[in-house]
Amino acid sequence: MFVDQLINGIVLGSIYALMAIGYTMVWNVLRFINFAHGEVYMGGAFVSLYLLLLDTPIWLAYLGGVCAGAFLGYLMEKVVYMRMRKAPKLNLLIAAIGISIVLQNVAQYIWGATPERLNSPFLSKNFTIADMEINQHYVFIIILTILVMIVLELFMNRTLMGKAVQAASQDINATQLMGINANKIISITFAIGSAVGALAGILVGPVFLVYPTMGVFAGLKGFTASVMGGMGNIPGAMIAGLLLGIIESFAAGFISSGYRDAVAMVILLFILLVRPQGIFGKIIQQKV
Amino acid sequence: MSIDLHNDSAILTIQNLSKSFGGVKAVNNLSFSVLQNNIHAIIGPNGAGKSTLFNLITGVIKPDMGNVQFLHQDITSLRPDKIAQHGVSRTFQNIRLFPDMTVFETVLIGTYQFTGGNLLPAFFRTKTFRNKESEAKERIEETLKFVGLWDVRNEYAAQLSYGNQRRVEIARALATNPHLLLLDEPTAGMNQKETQELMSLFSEVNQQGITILIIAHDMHLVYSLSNQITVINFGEKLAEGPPEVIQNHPAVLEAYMGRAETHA
Amino acid sequence: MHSKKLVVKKMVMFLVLAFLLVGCSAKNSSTGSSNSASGDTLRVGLQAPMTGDNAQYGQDMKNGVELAFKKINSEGGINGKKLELIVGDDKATPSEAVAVVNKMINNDRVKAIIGGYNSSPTLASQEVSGPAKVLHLNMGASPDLSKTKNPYLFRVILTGSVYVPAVMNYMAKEKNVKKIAAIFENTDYGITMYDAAKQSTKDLGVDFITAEKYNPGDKNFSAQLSKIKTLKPDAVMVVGLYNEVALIEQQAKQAGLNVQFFSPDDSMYSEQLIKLGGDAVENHIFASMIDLNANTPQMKEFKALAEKNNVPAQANTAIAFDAAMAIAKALEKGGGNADKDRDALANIDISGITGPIKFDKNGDRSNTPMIMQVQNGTFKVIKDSE
Amino acid sequence: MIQTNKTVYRKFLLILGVIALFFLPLAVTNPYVMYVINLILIYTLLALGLDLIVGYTGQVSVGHGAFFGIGAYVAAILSKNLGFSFWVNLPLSIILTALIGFIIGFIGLKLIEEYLVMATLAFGTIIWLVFLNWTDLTGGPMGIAGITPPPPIKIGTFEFVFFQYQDYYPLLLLFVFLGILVTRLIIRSGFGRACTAIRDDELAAQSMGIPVFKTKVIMFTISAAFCGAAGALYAHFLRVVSPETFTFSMSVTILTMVMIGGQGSIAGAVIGASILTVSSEALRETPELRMIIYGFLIVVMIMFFPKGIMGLFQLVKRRLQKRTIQTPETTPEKEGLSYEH
Repeated sequence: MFVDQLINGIVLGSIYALMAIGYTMVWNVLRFINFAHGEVYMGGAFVSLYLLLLDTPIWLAYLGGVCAGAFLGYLMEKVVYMRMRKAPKLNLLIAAIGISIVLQNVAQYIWGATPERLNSPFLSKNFTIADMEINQHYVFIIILTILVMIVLELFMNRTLMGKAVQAASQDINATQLMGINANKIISITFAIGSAVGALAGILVGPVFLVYPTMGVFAGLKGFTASVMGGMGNIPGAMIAGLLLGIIESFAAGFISSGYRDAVAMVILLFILLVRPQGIFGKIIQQKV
Repeated sequence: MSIDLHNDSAILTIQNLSKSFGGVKAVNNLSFSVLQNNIHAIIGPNGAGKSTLFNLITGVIKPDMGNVQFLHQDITSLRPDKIAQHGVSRTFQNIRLFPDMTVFETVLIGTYQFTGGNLLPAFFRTKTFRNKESEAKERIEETLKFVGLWDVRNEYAAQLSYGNQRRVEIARALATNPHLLLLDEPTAGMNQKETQELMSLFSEVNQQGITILIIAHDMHLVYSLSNQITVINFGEKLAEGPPEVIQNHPAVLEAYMGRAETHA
Repeated sequence: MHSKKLVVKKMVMFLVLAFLLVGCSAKNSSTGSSNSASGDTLRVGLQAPMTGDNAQYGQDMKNGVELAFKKINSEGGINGKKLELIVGDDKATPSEAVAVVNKMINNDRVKAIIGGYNSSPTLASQEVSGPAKVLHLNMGASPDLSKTKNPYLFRVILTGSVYVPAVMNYMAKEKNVKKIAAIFENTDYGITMYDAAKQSTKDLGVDFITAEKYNPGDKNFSAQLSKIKTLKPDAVMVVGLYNEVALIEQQAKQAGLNVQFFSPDDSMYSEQLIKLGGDAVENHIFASMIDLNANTPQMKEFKALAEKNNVPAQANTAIAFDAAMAIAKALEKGGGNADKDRDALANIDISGITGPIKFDKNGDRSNTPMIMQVQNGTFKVIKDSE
Repeated sequence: MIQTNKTVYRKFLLILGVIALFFLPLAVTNPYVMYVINLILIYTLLALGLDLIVGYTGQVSVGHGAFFGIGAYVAAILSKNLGFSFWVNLPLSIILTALIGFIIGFIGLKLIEEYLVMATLAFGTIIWLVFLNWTDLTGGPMGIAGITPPPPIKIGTFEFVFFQYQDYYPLLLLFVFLGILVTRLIIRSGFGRACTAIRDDELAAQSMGIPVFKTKVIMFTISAAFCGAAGALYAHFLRVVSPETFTFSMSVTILTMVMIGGQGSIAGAVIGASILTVSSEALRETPELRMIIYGFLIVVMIMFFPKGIMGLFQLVKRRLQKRTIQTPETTPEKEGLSYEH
């Protein structure tokens, strides 16, 4: 039971970590919470599902979903957020809530509310280690998450574009002065964050199904993880995501499964009040 | 308030005040006193920590070290609203008005501590409440006439001319019935005439027994208006004294005037 | 400051938006707000989940009722009046059910209501339809629906107190299970079905070793399943709808819990179960009141009709078809008078796709269920009804 | 100021209109229309409550659906388990919701902007999960049905029974008027002005001696109390409560009402509640379309008209006034801030 919950926790945690990256990256460049990030997660999964219905090879369908997610994030930014650069942050947040309602219901309008299962080549197979059985798809999720994290770290630290994104997170205006196109950096950030978010949705699709409101709680938990890790702190978000998944699984297993989702919310409240800079810390812009 | 206000006694005393932001020392071990009924000016180059000093005095930010005493009371750890209620009022470097309020309403906010607060009396419109309210109205009328805004009292404050917006801010600050008025670059961006008018307004305010602490860039204004000047640079006190002394202080000339001239 | 141009631009945009909203509202309300039914139509309401996790059921039921109405209307309607269907989405929740039944009764003036599918919404909404004297023929499984003392409430499916003993008997006698773990939906349906199952264990010599709950719409059952796994049961009873049954069995397989799964009733009898569950739902056993492969004339007629109208012939489609036929018969006999309609439905005796339709004094049918199993991705009868 | 004949005349008309509104059921025969009107009244109360904190104080909450739920569940539980009547449940609901509102406000209002939004969201979700999972008390997903209607009001031999929707209408209308009255009193008081000052410029307000945190918490508590009252009315009116009514989307719906009607305006709250309730009932058959429109409206409104319908009216009005009347004595009419009566 302990090991079972630990594995479940790590799998969930991987998903939360992937989601948290999107929140944290957008925060870095724009200092606001892209509330509609959960809908990118949903959108990516739906596009993959749709591509599979068209008999696309499974890997291509997955890739298509990731690209669609990236495009969705890019679109959100271009159509709405970019036109609101001078608006109060709160207005941006409300706009994001609006976008998320629109996307959820557009998905429901197109694909219906009935949950569908995304195919996975691994789902029906289990590894047997000693007395334990571990599903292959779970292993796939964990491996892919680690891979994404490594690639992201390399991108941020080893490429020019990554460095520009990092510079933008220090001070977007200064970046602009230095001749880097700030809008381009913001677009890239949205696209990358959203691609990772969409990947999370696609990975979850075979296990917890694909349906229009799937992004709501995943988004909340990804956000919780990003706050836990310290807003703007990418490695922090990854570790916090894993931690959150594990805590949640144990709480569900040993306390009550009905309050599973409440665990993350309580942690979120607690962190916001007690340590708003997150466990791993990063200075949060104060309003004076 | 009946506090013994001797002339020449310190109304505000700042001791060893320090504040740093992410390693940069905005205010560093600063000490000085503002005497009763003075017009005390703070000067210094841009980024010298003048506005930070005001924010520290009014409690908007808390110092890392040191303390602020107002009328012999330690106000360092008090909230800004408590400090305002003690009798310290201020204006802001970038005018901060309430965009949806008329001039009258804006100034009314300044009387909050005398009229506002309790909801229940307002609900039942008790006699004391109504008395207080009409008192406040009278005082606002007085203040608005004093600063010369009575005619525009029903216009939106944010839509007035720049000079008049400054006046609204000053009227609002005066409505809190302060002992000490902090003015953060009140004449910035104004023409000669407007500056002159404001200067005479400050003198009148001062004559009513209100001590003024003013940040200014306009040297002419500083020298002709104030009777005490503190010069700060890099958050530290560089010199202090009456205008005649500061005018010829070598360190000031070097650090401040020299740079000001090259910039000009 | 706003320039004049900007204000004009904003006004125009605002007007466009306003028209959009009003237009959409008007278009939709025009169908429903013309009050009492006009002379030549009779309105019947369908209370069912049309959106959300249970939307598939609502769609199936809608298809069934529409088929029946089409058939009746093409044969001349009842007493010269055409039947018209008013669909109300109860979202499988009690408060929406009350709201939507309210609307159907007061605004659309329906003569009868078919549905709801879920027990809790039906229990809540019958408190509105009862005092309004509107026939309410529901498809909830909870035994509590027999205890409402609402004379206008009838049930087209079998009650849980018939389903449960049948399947428990089978599991104990044929499958020789002794230790059963239960996982059920935390609603009237799940709780009362579990209670009924627990009562039947006394005579059968089986035991419930644990009872885990979940909320409708849950997707992650790993906590409950790993608890169950450590107790090593002979079988697991799942009380739930197809989404949950499919996910639970899928996740059980992933966790290495490979035992016999069964359900007390046919709430998961839907193609969607196979689609979502795949291999994981293979061998699932449940009690059912209908077999879509039955070789009866009624079933053949229904399937032909479904095929002609391009509608998937699902279990709930067939049951809703029967419900619609029964309601139509009652309305024909009662002639639109509330009490006469009720008496007509109470004394009805017709043979439908789901067998003879007769109601006892509680408004329940007394047919016996058969036992079915998922085999090679299809639903097979493994024990006929007695 | 001396009241002119015109304002006396206007006041008279207003009172007449208010009285006339009570007799609306005589004109409306369709019970369903009555039901929708009653819903509008309940939502108006919610929108008024949320507007106090969003529109007048500038603190956004997406957890007010939970306060609505607490009010409703308190009334439902008291009615069902203890057999209390509506008249006992209503004050208890208000007090308890206000108390929880105070606690949440006290914890959450220390946070700034989006952190407050996230905290209220977390709070709302937790409350919803409690409704859903505390089966013994709340009935879990089944909710609580069979809540008793308010007891008949007896005046001499005359008995007023709450049975049909039109019977509830005067009661609900009374509470809406009470809500409007309380709102007006609050926003016209020094306390209300202080809230507006906080909304417009927190730092300037605090520097003028306004205790910002305390003021916000008091307003948040009052705002929650409004939702508590609406909840108790809702429970006794619909006579069934279940958890999914009080999810995040309820909070968003109330917020949308405030945003579309126009923040910081009583008329805006009424307009917003009416438009959204009517459109949501009209779009009942296509709920996803309705939510798409909601979402779209939220985005467009916040992008282009952050002050909603009333803001637009005011913009036009201000322009018209500027053009026609040049006399300095005119006071721009503005909800909540006009000082002279």
